[in-house]
This record gives sequence, C-alpha cells and structure tokens, in this order.
Amino acid sequence: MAYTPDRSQYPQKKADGSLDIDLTSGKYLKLWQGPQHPGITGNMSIELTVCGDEVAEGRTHVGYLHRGFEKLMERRTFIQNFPIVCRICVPEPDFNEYCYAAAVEELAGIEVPERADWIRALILEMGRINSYLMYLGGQAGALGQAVIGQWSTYVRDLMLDRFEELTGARIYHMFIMPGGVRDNLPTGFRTRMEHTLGEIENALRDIHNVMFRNAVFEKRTRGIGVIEKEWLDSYGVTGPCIRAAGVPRDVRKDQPYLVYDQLDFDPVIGKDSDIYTRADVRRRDLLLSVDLIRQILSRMPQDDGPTMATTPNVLHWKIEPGETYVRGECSRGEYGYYLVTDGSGYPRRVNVRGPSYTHAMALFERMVVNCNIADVAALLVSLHTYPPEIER
Amino acid sequence: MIELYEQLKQRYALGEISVQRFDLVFITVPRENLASLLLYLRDTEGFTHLVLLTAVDWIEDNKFQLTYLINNRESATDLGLRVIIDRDEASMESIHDLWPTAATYQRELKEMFGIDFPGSPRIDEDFILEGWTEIPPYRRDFDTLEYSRDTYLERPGRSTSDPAQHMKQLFYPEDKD
Amino acid sequence: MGFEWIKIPYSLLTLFIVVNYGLLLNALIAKIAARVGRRHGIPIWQNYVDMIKNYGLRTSITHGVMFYMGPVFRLSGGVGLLLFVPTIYGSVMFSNLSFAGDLILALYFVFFGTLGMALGAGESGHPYAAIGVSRGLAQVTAAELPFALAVFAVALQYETLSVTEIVAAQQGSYLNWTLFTNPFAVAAAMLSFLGSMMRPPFDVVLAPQEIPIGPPTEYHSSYLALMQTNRAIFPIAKMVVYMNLFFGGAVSWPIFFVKIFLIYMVSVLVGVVFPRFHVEHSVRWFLIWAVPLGVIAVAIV
Amino acid sequence: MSIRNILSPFTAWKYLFRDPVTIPDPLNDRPGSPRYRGFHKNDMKKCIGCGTCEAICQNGAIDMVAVEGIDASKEDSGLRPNIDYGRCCWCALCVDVCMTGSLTMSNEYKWVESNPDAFRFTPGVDKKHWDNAALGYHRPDGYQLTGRVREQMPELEPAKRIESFDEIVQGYDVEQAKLEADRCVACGLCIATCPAHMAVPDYIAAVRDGDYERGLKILYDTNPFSQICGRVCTHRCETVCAARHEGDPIAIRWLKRHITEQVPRDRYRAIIGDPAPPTGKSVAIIGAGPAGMTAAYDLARKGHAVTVYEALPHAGGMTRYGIPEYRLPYETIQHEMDLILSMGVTIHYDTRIGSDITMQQLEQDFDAVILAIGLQMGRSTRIPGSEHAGVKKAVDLLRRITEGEHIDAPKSMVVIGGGNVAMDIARSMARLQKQQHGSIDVTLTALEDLNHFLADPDEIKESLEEGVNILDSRGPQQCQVDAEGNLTGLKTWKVLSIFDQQGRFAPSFDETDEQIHPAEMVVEAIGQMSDVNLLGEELTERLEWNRGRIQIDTNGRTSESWLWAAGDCVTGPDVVSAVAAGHQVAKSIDAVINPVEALTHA
Amino acid sequence: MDKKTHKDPAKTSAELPSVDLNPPEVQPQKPPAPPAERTIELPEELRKRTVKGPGGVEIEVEPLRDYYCEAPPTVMPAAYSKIVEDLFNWARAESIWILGFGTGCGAIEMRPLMTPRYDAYRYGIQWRPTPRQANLFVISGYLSVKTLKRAIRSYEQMQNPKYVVGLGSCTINGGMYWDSYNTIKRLDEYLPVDLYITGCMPRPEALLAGFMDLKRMIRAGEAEGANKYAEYFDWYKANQKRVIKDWDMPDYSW
Repeated sequence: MAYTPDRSQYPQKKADGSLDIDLTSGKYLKLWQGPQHPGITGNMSIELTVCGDEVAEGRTHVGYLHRGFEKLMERRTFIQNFPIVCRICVPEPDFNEYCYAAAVEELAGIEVPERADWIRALILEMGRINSYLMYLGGQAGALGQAVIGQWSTYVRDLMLDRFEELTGARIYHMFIMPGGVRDNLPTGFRTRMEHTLGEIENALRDIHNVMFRNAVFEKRTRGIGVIEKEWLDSYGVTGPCIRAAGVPRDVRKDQPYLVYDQLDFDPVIGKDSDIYTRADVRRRDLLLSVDLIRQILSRMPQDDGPTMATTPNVLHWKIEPGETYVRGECSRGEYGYYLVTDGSGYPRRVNVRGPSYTHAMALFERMVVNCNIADVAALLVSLHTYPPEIER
Repeated sequence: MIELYEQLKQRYALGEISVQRFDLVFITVPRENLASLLLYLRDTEGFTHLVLLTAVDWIEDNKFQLTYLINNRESATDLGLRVIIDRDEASMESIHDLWPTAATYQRELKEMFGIDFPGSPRIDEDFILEGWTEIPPYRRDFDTLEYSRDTYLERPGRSTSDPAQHMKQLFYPEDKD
Repeated sequence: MGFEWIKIPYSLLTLFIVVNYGLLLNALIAKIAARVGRRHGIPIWQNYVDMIKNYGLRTSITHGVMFYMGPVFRLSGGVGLLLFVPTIYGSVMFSNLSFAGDLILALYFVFFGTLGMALGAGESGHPYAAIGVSRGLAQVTAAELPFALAVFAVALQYETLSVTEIVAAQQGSYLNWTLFTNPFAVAAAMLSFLGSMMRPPFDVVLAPQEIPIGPPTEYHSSYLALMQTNRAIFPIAKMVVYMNLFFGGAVSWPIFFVKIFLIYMVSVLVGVVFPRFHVEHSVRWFLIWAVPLGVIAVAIV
Repeated sequence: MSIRNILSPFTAWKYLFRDPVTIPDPLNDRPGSPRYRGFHKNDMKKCIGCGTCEAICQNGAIDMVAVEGIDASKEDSGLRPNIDYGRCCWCALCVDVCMTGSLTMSNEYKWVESNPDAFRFTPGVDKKHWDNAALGYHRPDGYQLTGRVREQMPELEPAKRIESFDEIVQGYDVEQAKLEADRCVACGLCIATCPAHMAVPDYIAAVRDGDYERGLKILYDTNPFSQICGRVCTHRCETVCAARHEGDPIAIRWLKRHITEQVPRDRYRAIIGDPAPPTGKSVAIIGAGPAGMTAAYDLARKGHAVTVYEALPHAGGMTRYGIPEYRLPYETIQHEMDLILSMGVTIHYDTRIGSDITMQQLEQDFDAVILAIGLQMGRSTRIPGSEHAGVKKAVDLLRRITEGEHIDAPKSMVVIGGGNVAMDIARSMARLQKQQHGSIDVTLTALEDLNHFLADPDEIKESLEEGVNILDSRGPQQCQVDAEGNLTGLKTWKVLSIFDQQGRFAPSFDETDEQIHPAEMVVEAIGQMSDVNLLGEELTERLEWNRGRIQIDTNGRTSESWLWAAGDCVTGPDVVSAVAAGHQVAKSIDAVINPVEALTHA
Repeated sequence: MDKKTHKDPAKTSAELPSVDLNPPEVQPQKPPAPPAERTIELPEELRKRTVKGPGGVEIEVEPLRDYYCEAPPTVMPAAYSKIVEDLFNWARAESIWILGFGTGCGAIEMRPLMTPRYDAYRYGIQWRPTPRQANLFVISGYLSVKTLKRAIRSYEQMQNPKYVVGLGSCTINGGMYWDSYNTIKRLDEYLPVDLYITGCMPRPEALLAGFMDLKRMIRAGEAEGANKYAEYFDWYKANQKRVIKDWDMPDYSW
C-alpha cells in the first residue's frame, strides 16, 4: 500500500540538537503563513521552513494583537477593569469576565447571589457553544469545506441574538461584573433559548452528516496531528485537546466552580488524539453544553431577585493585599486569572493564562514538524487557538 | 496541602505559606531550591501540570516575585511557588528542561520584565513586541500612558472641566483657595 | 476544402455567446452553492461588474514578461479550445473552426492554459504561487491521464479524431451517446472532470485557506480581469468537449445551455459538500480509481 | 472509507430547496434588543453635571463641557458629558454610576462618518435621531455601584434624651464613617454651595483613608468652627449632594464631626500649625461669635495682632448662647474658642462697646475694626397681649439657660415660630418641664405648613419624638389673659396663605377655624434683630444703611474705611455663613492693611 | 555581510516640510520624539548578499533594491472621459473586494457578514485572501505597532483605487486602548481612511451601513484615498516611521 517513510529522523539535527537547516542550500524554503493569511486563526503568523511539502521547522509569531492588557489593568480600578478584560479573547469573552470577577470577589470577600452564579454558568455555556460553532466552521473551512462554516455561523448568530437580549451586546457582553451579573433573564427568554438550542441541534445533525461522516474529511484528519501522550503534561495541554487524548480532564468536573457541582454531566473524551478526534470531542462537548443549558434553565431560581451583591462604592474600591488564581474550563482549555492585590485601588498584577498560550506556541511548534504544509492550517485550527489570549 | 508543606519542609528550606483556598496554596521558596523542588513535586507528588509562570514587580522593595503555579491533576490542587529575586540584573534559572512549554513563559518574562533565563531556548528573540527600545513594559516604572501620549498622537480638540472648579469660576471666582 | 472566412465572425459570435453564458453560469453556480449554505449569494450579474471593476483599476504591476503572458496564454488556451471544437452540431454558424484532427488539438489546449499559468505564476515570485503551480501541475497531469485514456477510447470507438464526426455518431437517440455506448470511458472522463474543475475535493491548487488562492495570488487589475474572462470561457469550452465527446453534443443553443449546466452541476454537486484532498491524495485517487476505468474503457473498445 | 461516508455529505443539498435564512433588509429590520447598549442619551432635566460618569470611564471618553443654554445652579454644575465615540466601549458603567439616572442608552447602533472628528457629541444637547428611542439600556433595578443608603447615626432614645441636656447625636464610629464616606463620589457640587467653600470631597477622602490628621488640616484651612459646624451646621451642602437624587445625601456634617472627634484635642494645635510672624498691624473685633472669631483666626494666622471684645462672659456668640447644649456641648465650643485664641488672639470678656469702650477709641487704636455683633434681640409678633410678662423672647430665654440661670418652667406653654430657634426653645423648655414637673406640655405653632418649615427636618422629627406638639398653619392672633392678669393661652387662626400674589408677606386667615392653645407661657421665636446702639449716634449717622442693616460692599467693608461688618448682623442667622463672612472680611482687611503681603499671596 | 544603517525615522520626519504637506484635516500635534541614535538590523533575507548561481556565477543581491521598487506611488488620474469614470466608479462601488486581514477584534463580526444571516455577497461585497486583488481594507479595530507594519505593507500592495474603512472606536481615537503603549490611536495618521464606523464592537448591520455609505462615496468619486496617500506620501511615511521604531523594510512596497 501507500509508502509511509519513517519521518522521525527528519529534519536532521546537528550534534547539539538544533535543527540542521541551511537556507542557502536551496533545499529549504521559508514560508510565512500570516498575519495576512486566510488560513491563520486570527492575527498571528507562523514561519515555516519547508522541505518539499514537509515542514522542517515552524515558529509561531504572535504580538500582532498585543495591547498590553496586563499593564493597562494595573492602572485601572477594579471596576474599570471589568469592561476591558473581555477584549482579551474575542470569540469567547465571557471567561475573562467570569475569571476576573471571581478573582476579585475572592480577594475582596464578596458573596455573590446564587442567582448570579446560575446566570454566569448559563452565559459561559452559551459562550462555549459560540466558540465551538466557530471552531467547527473553521476546521471544515481549513480543509476547504465552506458550507459548514455557513451553517455554523448562522446558528452562532442565533445564539448571539440570545446574548444580545440577555446582556445587551452581541460580542462584548460585559455582563458578569465583580459582584454578580447585571440583570435577570428577560421575559420569554427560556422559550426563545429552547428554540435556538433546537436550531443548533439541527445544524449539528447536518454538520455531523456532512462533515464528520465524510470520507474526504476523515482522510484528511484521521491520524494527522496526533498529540503524543508524553506531550500532554510537558506542553501544558488542557481542554478538548487533552480530552481527545483520553484524559478526562475538565475543570468543570475536577474543580467545580459556579453551579457545575449541581449539574449532571460527564466529561467528553476521545481516544485517538488526532484532528478528527479533537473535532469530534468538541462536537460532543457542544451537545453537552446544549444539555447543560437546558439543565441550568430548568434548575435555576425561577423568580427574579437580586443578581448583584452590594459592593463598596466602586469609585474608591480597595482590596486588601493577597494573591489568587481562578480558573475555568473554556472551550479551548483551562482559562485562568492570576490576580495580585496590594491594598490599593488597583490590581498589583494580573496575569491571564489562556489555553492558547501553550497550545499555539510550544505545542504547535513541536507538532508542526514533519507535517505536510497542506495540513498546517488544519492542524493549527484543530488546536483551537485564539491569538489575543496569547499575547493579551 | 498543609501536610505536604510540612513534609516538604523536612527536605527543603521553605519560606512562608499562605493558604488562599482549600485547593490553592502559595509557598515562598529560596531560588536555589526551586528547580529541585519542582522536579520533586512533578515526579513524586504528581504536580505535573505547569499552569503558569509569571512575575510580579515589587518595585518598592526592588524585588521581582516569580510565581510558578503547578497543578496536581489527580488531587485537583494547585501550588504556587513564589521566588523572590533581585530586581537589578534580574536573572533566574530556566526550567524549560522540566516543562518545554516554560520556554515560552520565560521568553515573555524576558521581554516584558527583563528577567533573564540563561539557556532557555530563543530567550533573546522578540516575542510579542517588535523593535522595543524602552524599558520592559511590564515593569512598574514604565508609564504606559506617558509613552502612549508621547508616541501616538491623540486627536486634538478635547477639553474637560472639573465641576467644582467650574462652579467656582461661576459663583465665587474671587476666592483664592 | 477551402477555408471559409465567414467562419471567423461566426466563431467570434460563438465566443461572445459563450463568454456571456459563462459569466452568468458561474454566477448561477455560485448562487446555487450559496443556497446550500442557506443564503442568497451574489447577484447574477456580479461577474460583469467585477470584470469592469478589475479592468477599471488604475494601477497594475508586472513582474516580468511571463507574468503578463500567463493570463494571455490561459485565455488563448480557453479561446483556442472553444474555437476548435464545434459548439452546436449541425450549425454552420457555430461549428467554429472544427477540423479533422481537432480532438488532439483540444487535448493540447486543455493543458496549454495550465502551462501558461504555471509560467506566469512562477514569474510572480510569490512562494504560494510556486507551491500552487507545482501542486497544479502534478494534479492536472494525474487528472489528464484518465481523460486522455477516455478520449483515446472514444476515438478508437468512433474511429475518428474529428469531434464533429464523434458528435455525428451520437445523434439519433440518447442511447447513442457515449455515456451509454462506452460508460467506462465516460466514468473515467467524468472523474477527471472533477479533478480539472478546481472544486473540492480537488482544489488544493487554489486552497484559499492554505496557500491564498495559489497561482493567481499575485494577479490583479486587468490581469485578473483577463483571467476572469478566461474563467468564463475555459470551463465552458472544456465542457463543450465533454458534451461533444460523451453526451451527444448539442443541436441548438437551448440544449447546449442545459447540457453544459448539467455537466457543470456534476462537479458542483460533489464540490460543495466535500473538503479538499491533498495533492498526494488526489494523485493517488486518480491513479487508483480513474485510470483503471480509462484502461478498461480502452480495453473494451 | 465506507459508502455511507461518501453519500452522507450529499444530504447537504436539501438546503437547495429551502428558503435562505438571510435577513431581507438588515439595515432596517434589526433594531437593537430592549437591553441593547447602543448610543447614549442624556436627560437634560435630570442631569446635574456631577461628572461621575467622567470619573468612572476607563477610556477617558467623557469630557464635562459647558453647554450653551444650560445654566449652572447650586445643584447643577451646568456641565454636561461630552462623549468621544473614538474612545467609548459601550460598557455602560457611566449609565450604571449616573447619580441621577439621567444617562441612559438607546438601542441605536449605526453611525458612519468620513470625518473622524464628528464622533464627539453631548447627548441630550446635540440632537440625534435616537434621542427618543424607547428601548435601550437603563440601569436595572436593584443594583448600585455607589452606596445609596445613609449610615444610621447613633442617637439617644427620645425617652432618654428628654431627661437631660446631654448631647443627642453620638457620632459615627470609624467603621460607620468609612462606609458613609465611601458613598461619596467626590463630584464637588457641594463646595460652591457651602458658604465657606470647604473642600468637602477632600476631607471625606481623608475619612475613607482613615487619615484624620490630614482631614483636620483640610477642615481648619477653611473653617475654624469645624467642631461646631460638624454639629449644628445647616448643611446646605447636603441639599445639593449628587447622592440625594437616587438615595440619601452623604452625611457631610456628621463626617466633619467625625474627623474632629477622631483627632485627639491636644493634636489640633500642632496639625493646624503656627501663625505667620507678626506684621505689626492690629485689628479689633467686636463680638466673639462665629464671624468675629473666624476673622480673628484668619487675621491672627496672618500675623496681625487681633483683639476681640465680647460683651458676654464666654466666646462663641450665638453658637453658645443660642444653641442648646443637647445639640452643641459647651465644652466643644470652649475647645474651639481656645484653639482660636491660641493663635495669639487677645479677648476681653464682659466688655461692652459703647459703654466700656467707644468706637472712636477703637478707630484710633487699631488699623481696622470688625463689627460682628450678630442678632441678639428677639423680634416680637406684636399681637395683642404680647407685651405681657408671660410672653418671652426665645433668644433671651436661651441665653438665660446657657448662663445657668434657674428658669421656672411653666406647666404648659406655646412657642410661636417654625424655625430652628423655635425648635430649640421648645425642646429646651420641654427638658426643663420634664425636670421640674415630670411631664411635657409644649405646643408649637407656625404660619407655615409642616413641609415648608424653616427648621431642619431632623429638628422637627426630633421635636415630635420628644413630645412637642406641633401645629402648622396657625396664625397667632392674641395672647389670652384672664381676669387675674395671668396668661392663659394663645388664640390662633388657620392660615390660608402666607404671601400675597406679589410675593409680599401678607398672611390671610380662615377666621372660622379658631383655636385657643392654653399656656402659662408664650415664647416668640419668629426672628432676631441686631442691637446697633453700641455704634453711637455719630457713627450711626455717618454709616450708610440698607433696610435697617449696615450697608457693606462685597468684601464686608462698610462706608467707613476702617470698619468692616460681618456675620448675622449683616447676612442673617447661619453659623457657616458667618464663618464665610469672617473669612471674607479677614481677607479684605489683610489686603488693605498689609498690601504687599497680600500681593505676593495672590 | 554589512549591516545597513538606516536613517533614523524620527530625523526623517523632522526634515519634512510638514506644514504644507499635511492633509488639511490632520495636523500633527507636536514635534516627533527626540531622535535616539541606533542602528536597525535588517532581517537576514533583506540584507545584501552574494548568491552563487549555477555554473559558479556569483551574483550580488541587494534585496531592497532588486526585489522591491523604492519609487513612491504617484497620483493616478481618473479616466479621461467622465462617462467612463462614472461607469468604473459604479463598478467599483458594486464590486467591493475586502482584504481578508483581520487586524483586530473587529474581524469576528466579518464572518457573520459572509454567512447566511447577513450575506454581504448579495451587495457585491466579497472577501479576497490577497491584497493584490482587494480594493477595501477594513482595519478591524485597534492596530498594534507590529500589525501596523503589516497593514501598511498590505495596503501598499493593493491597487489604486483602494479604500480603507476604520472599524470601531479604536481607529478613531484609540478607543479603550488609548493609554496602551502598543497601539496607535489615530488611523488617519498612517493610512488614508475613507470612512469610520463607530462602535465596540460595531454590529454587522453597522458594517453594512458603512459599506453602503462607502458605495455612495465611490459612486460620487469621493473615495480617493489612494491618491491622497500618494500625494501626501512623505507625510504618511514620516508618521509611520515615527511609531515603527524598527523600520526594516522597503519604504514602499507595491
């Protein structure tokens, strides 16, 4: 059958372990994907050194979206930081809002109303659905199947409508504030949400038929882009990427936050750790989120009550010295905020730990070696990275 | 977690411990113990996941605090190791041989705080910034607003009044103070 | 047989009709594909506007002579292909410059454009264009092989190299079509057809997500407009060949329009719903699936 | 590669025959949701220009700008937020924090311009098509970014406080004060309203920070009567407080008091600092009330030699002799006065100008003289029977109580008047009644209805709690005297209106609604006037007068170049106004007698 | 291999006769930052080098000169006939090809535009993956200095006439990153902007409204950003070089 040479010897290494790549030999070609490149996930770039169709070395270049959030947050008060954190990750901004709010609440000792916890969980799951839908479109698109992106973006847009009526904005919701959430569910929200969830399930059924039960798609993704077991820890792999490798690691289950200990679910896991499995894990995780939203809507307090705890006057809010780390399971993996306070009205230091940070940098650079250049885009998408959370 | 601390204390010189949550503890560690402690925690105690590595600038004390946050996936607990290093000529041993992914964190720290990690791969390469000439931007003594004002011009024509000052102008302008 | 000069204006008329049909058909196909994506898609006249726009751009940059010649070659490939095969069977006006050995010429023209493009794109100096070209050449070669076999089979079957005569042989009943008289050849040719239409799963040459549209990356302004014109002509011309060889040709414009549309739809049917192959995959695929069919076709004949 | 996996994708083609899901006209079909955070609206009627929106905006998107057609008033700075949409991020923090709820958002979101400078506008002033949009983000009910509810002030229970003249208000503890200070948004609207223009936001910030010494320094920069004002100020600042629009105003007065209580008294002098070196100039001040003592403080601190002449045995003026001890303990006043005197002020008690020393003498001996004699004579209603011995003046009674005289409390009495003095005397007498008879029978009648009383609402509330019977809209007609010549009560009629159509004082009564309030004593508390006999005839002749008051210019200077006048005698009764007037004349005098110094300061 | 010493960017801008070169509505507020002496190392592929050709021929290559044209852009006149120009303008308006370069967060609202809900294709708006074929550059939000560099090069590779739309508040006056050390504040200092759409994030409907407005401008012949860029080329370059401290690329790359 097909000729499958052992590629582990390539590219050749020098005695000191560095890659033996001589650009002047004419054997290698430097190839930049991005930042202006449709195959790149957002505004970043990868510098590939290819030999024929095979990648000998890949380097991720980020910083195109760097705004210096961690610096900016040091000169904004605790409340002023709440609108800016969501900008750190565009497709799934809510985790920033939640992690930041939770870190602040923990250090300031604020007890959030239970209702707010439910609404927060609802928003996070809605955001997760959006993020996954975008991923599915991107994954199929990276392989040339445009129609999936059309369908998934359509249903994502329906979900954005739900976001809009709940939070007052489509993309940057700015709804989860330190202290709670801004408001209760609007009237009739549950019905409309149920309708949207139905649409999403329909779309997913189609996507399953057209994308996952697809000979060409399988051909392109099965066995490609495998994350080896020993890389999982050394490269800080989290989220669907680690679950696709068969490790049932899900912060929602391991260290339950918000109301996840009151919901019934099991982490979705896969087996093969290749692109296909990761896509499949995400698809099933999406369905899990649909189910979780139903659970949340049926179990949360049905009446309207306060959704915000009383905070000090936000204009002069000071927090005692302390440090903490708050994490959540976002669609891409572990999302966390490390917050240090020093008793002043401003954070001393905020560090955002986005899953893309490890995935797109060290892990991707490791995985791209020996990869066919036609697979690079698909591989990058399958790690589901969002550049803004790498560089902040 | 406290048991672990007590147990570690037998073997390593440890600084203060602060318990933030039942599953999150921060321990101050002398810098020379860090690498062996990390190795021990990773291989023996199951703290296999390097969550993050970052720095805090305590400019008042002329110190940097490096925070190594590691996570035990089995017991779902987090351990933050604080290492205090001098702010001048800041430098720290690299741990990229323990976690390859640490190289990225170290590159960022080098660029954003100016903390050197000799031997870490590509440590001197530009990471996020490009052609940066000022002091590393995450240091507390770098004033981003001032830099931004000097470098990127604002759209002119804005002015604001303080209500109290404005009312003073209107109602009792003669008052000196 | 003396050359009839009247054929030249007649051919130009054919060209005119085909260009317009091609532009509209491309838009219609885009609309159909958009429909599957649950949207409306471009207006039907969009391609005209795009072309005027591109011709109307004020600047254009050349990277050398071949860069300029690339689209020209490509266009002449398309025009040549169209002009040397009869468009409408039995019509003096629209049989173009068809002659006895035009089948061979047609095969040549199918490849000619790709080669020209390869040279032009190579000159553009863009690495993605180079990658696209190398992929394109590999894939076209692989795809041409079953087509050549099928054509060979058909030529053997009808014992002629004149397209007109092949069409003539298929007249009468649709059962006389090669589709029914030599299904293996048609199958081989149609698989090859999929590969040459630059639609998934065989569009790795353009692959916007990997190598921003490949060979034409650097093309713009009037160069691009020239290529757009060709994009209206070339597929139609190619499908005219297919129609003539395998589907009984067309005896009138309406039949022509319908048949071309249907043949086009074959590639669209597949293209809309599949992702794309690697170039290794597709080469292997042609060799495994299409070439044997072609061989069988030849063998049967 | 199963056959299913080849055929399954073709199911996608089913959508060819379904209608697209495209929105037909996205430009018009898609209004923002009811909660949408679109472009800003501002209700000009509600906005007070406090600038809190500017303070909270993390993008520096909001400027406070003066707007034509909107005039500033005491509770409205006249500024309006101008928003730069080149900065805004539509987080709506400005809407959430808005003190009056004037700032809201519409659900409109489309704005396209070629000119980048066009994206600045003042909502509500620059007309926009979304100004009347019904939908859009408003701050949801039930949440607040700044505190709305005032900290409860610990007070003696009515039953307990009526027993004695002990101070009723206990003062905030540190925790409470911090919480109360935390509510302040530091807009500074109050500063203009405060007659002394105290730096209110600054000292409230000091309370928040727990830095009381800094706070005290700020207080004594502008008000040497801080301890007194912290208790009895009319706190007009609180009537313009931005927080009052959607909650309670900040307890500015109590916070001021809190600062003075937190700093040990022996630290005051050191915090305030020493006066400037002597200048060799001298100033005489007549009257040791708030105006006089403030001027004395200011001038002494500038290094002038100040001598104060006081007719009574203690300094403090009306704050001491007019305000009952349960509101303002005497030892507090004494500390305040000692502090002022410690600046090098000489004071002569029991020295009456005109009899002990004449104005002419002062004119000769001093570089400048300040007349700060206050209003020490009560006005009379002049109704029939008001000349009866049982009809008293409130100020006289209060002075006697302060001086420790024994007063025989009547079993029942009526107070005429609805101001603070009326409340003071009613409550003081109620305490005496309680002490002497064990029961209270005080009736208070006033022309105004309860909502328009001149007295503080707190005073009214506390009076009622203490058992004072308040009858509003009653016009006094006659003091009833029985055959023996004893006072038996007061006859009143129901008031229909107080002012005529021109706004002049001309009460009209409903004579059919007549009541007799039985009383052994009637106290008139309808206002005071000044006793200007001390000036002497010659000076009275020389001075210019305005409606019975000495005419002064804006600096408090009279028509005589050496004489300034300040305080209640020229501006009317109010401690903090008197303080402000004291500052005013001090500044004016300083500029006149020490011009070089003043210039370098200016 | 010799390092090419660049003229200091700040100095270059100081030499410019800035007053009469300024586009009327954009006046620089203050003189550029004082020059800091330093040399910028060119990336390896841009340095002068000797290449061995087949047959041992040695070729001197100076990429900046050989591979790029350093000639600045020129103002391109409209078509000689008004009718033709009107026709072209109409076609340009009805066929807007957007460069698929998501420079900032705004890119996320571009995808709904391409997909069923909004379907911008029906308005003649399409996305192109390469700047050569694109006419419209949507600067989707803030631009970090690093991206600005790429944006300038992408813009310069587009063909005249070309349009720039600033999306979101950040392009107008810095937006919420007004105090960031790494993002520019005013897009119009670096590229000629035809239109701004305010919002954070502007919704797809707002984008569409912007595109409609842009169409109107193009039809009216008002969208002449490319010519403006050529006319005030030195001014734009000076501004660009002031913020891009490591200018290691050709001055103009078309």
